[in-house]
Amino acid sequence: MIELYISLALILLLTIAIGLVRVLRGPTATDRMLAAQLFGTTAVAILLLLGQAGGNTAIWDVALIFALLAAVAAVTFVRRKDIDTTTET
Amino acid sequence: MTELIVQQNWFVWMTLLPLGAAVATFLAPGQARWIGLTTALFLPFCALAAIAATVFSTAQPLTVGNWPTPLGIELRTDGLALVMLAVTALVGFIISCYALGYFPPRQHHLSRTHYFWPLWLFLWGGCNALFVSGDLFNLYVTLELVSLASVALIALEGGKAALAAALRYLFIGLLGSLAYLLGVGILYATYATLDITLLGEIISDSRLNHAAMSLMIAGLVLKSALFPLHFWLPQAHTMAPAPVSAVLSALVVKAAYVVLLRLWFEVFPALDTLAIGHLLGLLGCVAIIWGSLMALRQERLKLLIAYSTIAQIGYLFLVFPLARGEAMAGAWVGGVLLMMTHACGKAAMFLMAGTIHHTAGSDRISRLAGAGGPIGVQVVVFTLAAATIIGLPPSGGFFAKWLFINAALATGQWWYIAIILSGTLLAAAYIARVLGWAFLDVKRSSYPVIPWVMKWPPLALSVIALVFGLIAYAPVQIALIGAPVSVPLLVEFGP
Amino acid sequence: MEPALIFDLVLLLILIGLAWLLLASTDLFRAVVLFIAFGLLLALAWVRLGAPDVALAEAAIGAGITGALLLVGLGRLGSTERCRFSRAPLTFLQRLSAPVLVGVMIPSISLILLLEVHQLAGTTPGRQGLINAFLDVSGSGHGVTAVLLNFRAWDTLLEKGVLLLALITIWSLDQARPLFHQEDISPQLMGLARLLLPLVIVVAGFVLWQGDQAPGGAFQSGALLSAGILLAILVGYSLPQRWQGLSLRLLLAIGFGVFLLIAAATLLYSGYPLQYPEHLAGSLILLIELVATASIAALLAAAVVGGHPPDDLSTPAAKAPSTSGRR
Amino acid sequence: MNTVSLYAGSGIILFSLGLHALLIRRHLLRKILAANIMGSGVFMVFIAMGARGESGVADPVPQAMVLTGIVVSLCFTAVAIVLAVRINKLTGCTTLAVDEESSID
Amino acid sequence: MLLSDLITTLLLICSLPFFLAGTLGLLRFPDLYCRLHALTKADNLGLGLVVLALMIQADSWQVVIRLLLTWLLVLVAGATVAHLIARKAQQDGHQPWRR
Repeated sequence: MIELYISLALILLLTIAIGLVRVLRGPTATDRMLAAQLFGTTAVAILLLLGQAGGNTAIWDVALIFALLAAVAAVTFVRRKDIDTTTET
Repeated sequence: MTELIVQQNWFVWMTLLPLGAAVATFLAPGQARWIGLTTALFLPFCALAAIAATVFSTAQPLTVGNWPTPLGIELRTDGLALVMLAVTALVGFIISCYALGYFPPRQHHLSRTHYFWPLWLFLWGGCNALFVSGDLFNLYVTLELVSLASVALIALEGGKAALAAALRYLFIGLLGSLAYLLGVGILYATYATLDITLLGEIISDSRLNHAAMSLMIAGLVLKSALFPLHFWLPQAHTMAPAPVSAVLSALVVKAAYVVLLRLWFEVFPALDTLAIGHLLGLLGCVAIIWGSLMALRQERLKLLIAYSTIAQIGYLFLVFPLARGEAMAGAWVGGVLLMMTHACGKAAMFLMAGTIHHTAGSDRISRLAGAGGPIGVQVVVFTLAAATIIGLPPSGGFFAKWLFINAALATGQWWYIAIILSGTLLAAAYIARVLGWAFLDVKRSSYPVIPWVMKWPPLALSVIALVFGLIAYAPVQIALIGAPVSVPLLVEFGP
Repeated sequence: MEPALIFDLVLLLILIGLAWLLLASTDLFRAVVLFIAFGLLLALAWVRLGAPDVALAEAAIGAGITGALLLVGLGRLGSTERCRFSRAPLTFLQRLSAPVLVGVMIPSISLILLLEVHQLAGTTPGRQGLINAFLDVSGSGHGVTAVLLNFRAWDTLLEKGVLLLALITIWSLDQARPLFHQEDISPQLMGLARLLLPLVIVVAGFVLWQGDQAPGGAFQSGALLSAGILLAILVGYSLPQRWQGLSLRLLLAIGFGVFLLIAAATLLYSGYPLQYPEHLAGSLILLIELVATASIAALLAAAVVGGHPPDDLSTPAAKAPSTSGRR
Repeated sequence: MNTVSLYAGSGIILFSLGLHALLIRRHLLRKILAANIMGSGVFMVFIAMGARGESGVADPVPQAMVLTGIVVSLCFTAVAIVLAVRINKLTGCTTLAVDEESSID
Repeated sequence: MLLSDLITTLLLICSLPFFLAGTLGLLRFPDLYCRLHALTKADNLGLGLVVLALMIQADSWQVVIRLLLTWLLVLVAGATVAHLIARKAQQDGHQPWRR
């Protein structure tokens, strides 16, 4: 089972790597922020799997904190008026 | 009662008191001046008590929380720590007095006065914690405390150049301490201990340890502004308010150097350090010549003093190639002595430059023309402090250089003698240039009145720096308590 | 190869790639987003290395404070390298130093270190044994907490000082300006905040409480709380004016202050700073952790706000950390 | 090739990348990011070294040191950002190349 | 192999397409609003399945509650953030993609 968890975590990690392309490509700041949001969710899933694989529930606390704070960066982004969100770079 | 006083570990109080006072000044900004001055008044006595406790009884180094050393953090009361604590207390006290006048209570720049005291007390506490620390990681934390406080103090002036200098200093400090920290990590990985004494006993001569040592030394050299890495110093030291410049030049640069001395003589003596020692010595030589030449070219007094600091740092690094064999003790004592006298002399000079800036409105050297009359005290201060920096006979600077020359003769490295002598001549030249302007026969309009706290403290400091040579025996004896060098010295002491 | 090793390899490759990309990126917003992603993955690396304490801290900081700090900073700075002044021509030494440093020094240092560091894989096992031996008398059941608050408490004391010092520095530099516009807070956002804030407080309390036995502790809890405070600021809460004076300062300084007082008291009592009496060790550590959590939360949130509260209390209040997130 | 040296090596690479960028990048925020990357590299070396214990028990001392280090570097980051914003407000610059002559007196 | 292990394996494997779809959607969809759509739907279901799979392995109610809480938080945060970003994008004048 442990191999399964780790392999799945590995695949999720690879999806993050692929998702990075969106951060790089943009084209707008909003797209990049969106990708970061997806990474947060995926990282939570990876942490849950790693916690199950390692039998260490402290790792789930890390996942819980990620879940709690998943919105903070994005909300900061949305609430700041001075970040240019539309220009394509 | 006396027992209570003697039994106290005063050197620990010297860390706790300024930090506590910093918190107090933060909480009660209105009372900051009095809290700060009381602390500054109290600390020299703490230093005396700490020295007395070590000299007369047998004050042992202690570990925090009384845990055995690989586990706990050792706080040391060896000579180096004690003399640095004492010099810091003395210089700090005088700078605090001066700051009372420099940051007057009712100013429209209210915030400056409010923030100077907590920041300065944090810096003081951080320096004291650094001097007594015997643990590599703890040294990292104290270095960061000191450098963050310095950044804040440089930025206190508020102008754009000051802010840029502060930010540059922040990056430099971060870079230096991260390099240092990586070295600490590698050493911990090999030996699972951070204690300086234990590490010095078990360290072996391996390539990995050499890599760790190079990283740590590079980081600290950056922080103490040795020649090719000095580029941040002139801006940082001149853009700050005068008391801050004095603190930075006198104490902060020395903090990194003290760590370097501890590493070199207590952690890494088992390693083959010949090449690195010569490299540091070579850079020191270049720093002496280049710093003095640059000082000679400056139009502004503060910049001149800052470049003179770079040259003096060069002298400090001569310790590393010179301290070998039987000259070990001589060079080490010379380094410590130079550190102490330079702290006093340079602080006096920067304070004086601040007073001149305050009165003449500018610190351009040409504005000093004819200043010998109206602000005679300042010129006297400058002359006395300059005697120390040049290394004229009664001053401590003279003895330090004397010891260096002895060590150079003993180890047959005569070229260092040439460098020391030419550095001395150059120093005399740039000092003479300032004095030449000051004693020019020009009638000047009257200067504004200088508050006495800005007048007399620098004089006291420069007198201390000057007579240091006459009383050098006592501090040297204290510095040699528990020193990492054997003591067949003091034969050739005294010309 | 087993999947765990491949996982590590991929993780590290992504981390290094991210570092490279974000440092080379021309668009600064992209760099900041990449840095947030870097923080996420770094937390995964700490988990893989068996350091959940550090992972917790990284999660609380990386997901909350750093992102907000950088985004706010970026918003205020703007992302182009502009400068009104022409640069002074480089001196000879400066010209020389760049290629020497960048082209020769850095690669050679890293190469030497990389070649040497593999020797370390098998040597000394560390200090687990020693720490476990003393864990019973340390007043804490968790190794990292015991090291932080007892064996090496001197470091932690000074570190709390660095935190307070950083805040004083920030206050000395600037006056706080409103972080966000007050208008148009959408009801969904308010709802999210109303849901999250109590949960943040509960989880922070949980993290603090379990720090005695398991990964967690004052800093992680404080960082989490500060993210909560930030969220409260984001949805328009602000600190009432009458709290912005001494009470705010007290809250900011209490963590370091109490720690210092305990150090002084133990120094007077036993001659050793921070030598807790054995029967009191647990309670003293708990006390330090409690006040430190409160201070850290306030300090970090105030650091993001980035300036001292307005001196003149008659002007409309600038934003300062909200206490509403703390109760 | 084992996990520990893999992570330690990556830590050193991160350190060098950050060092390189800190020295040559000019935008202040980028310098700040570079310093953070450098710090992360150092911390990774620490944690990797702490993870070598037998039977998977990690050494708590490096973890405690890294926690302290993270706090310190966070402090420096916060101060650096405020300083950079201040400089930007006064000069309009986002780099350190402030002209130095104009502010001498 | 136990029945619970089998179910866990199945659920985990089922969750995979959702994550992949989320990532691919993020990459391939033509504009911001479509990407938003792909991301929220697929991703939350993916995480939901992972949580479900791990809940079957759980040995106490406490663990189940923690897992559920994590999932719910991600769900709520994801939904709110998606809403906020879409609103902001609309305000800032992002044009929806048209064929």
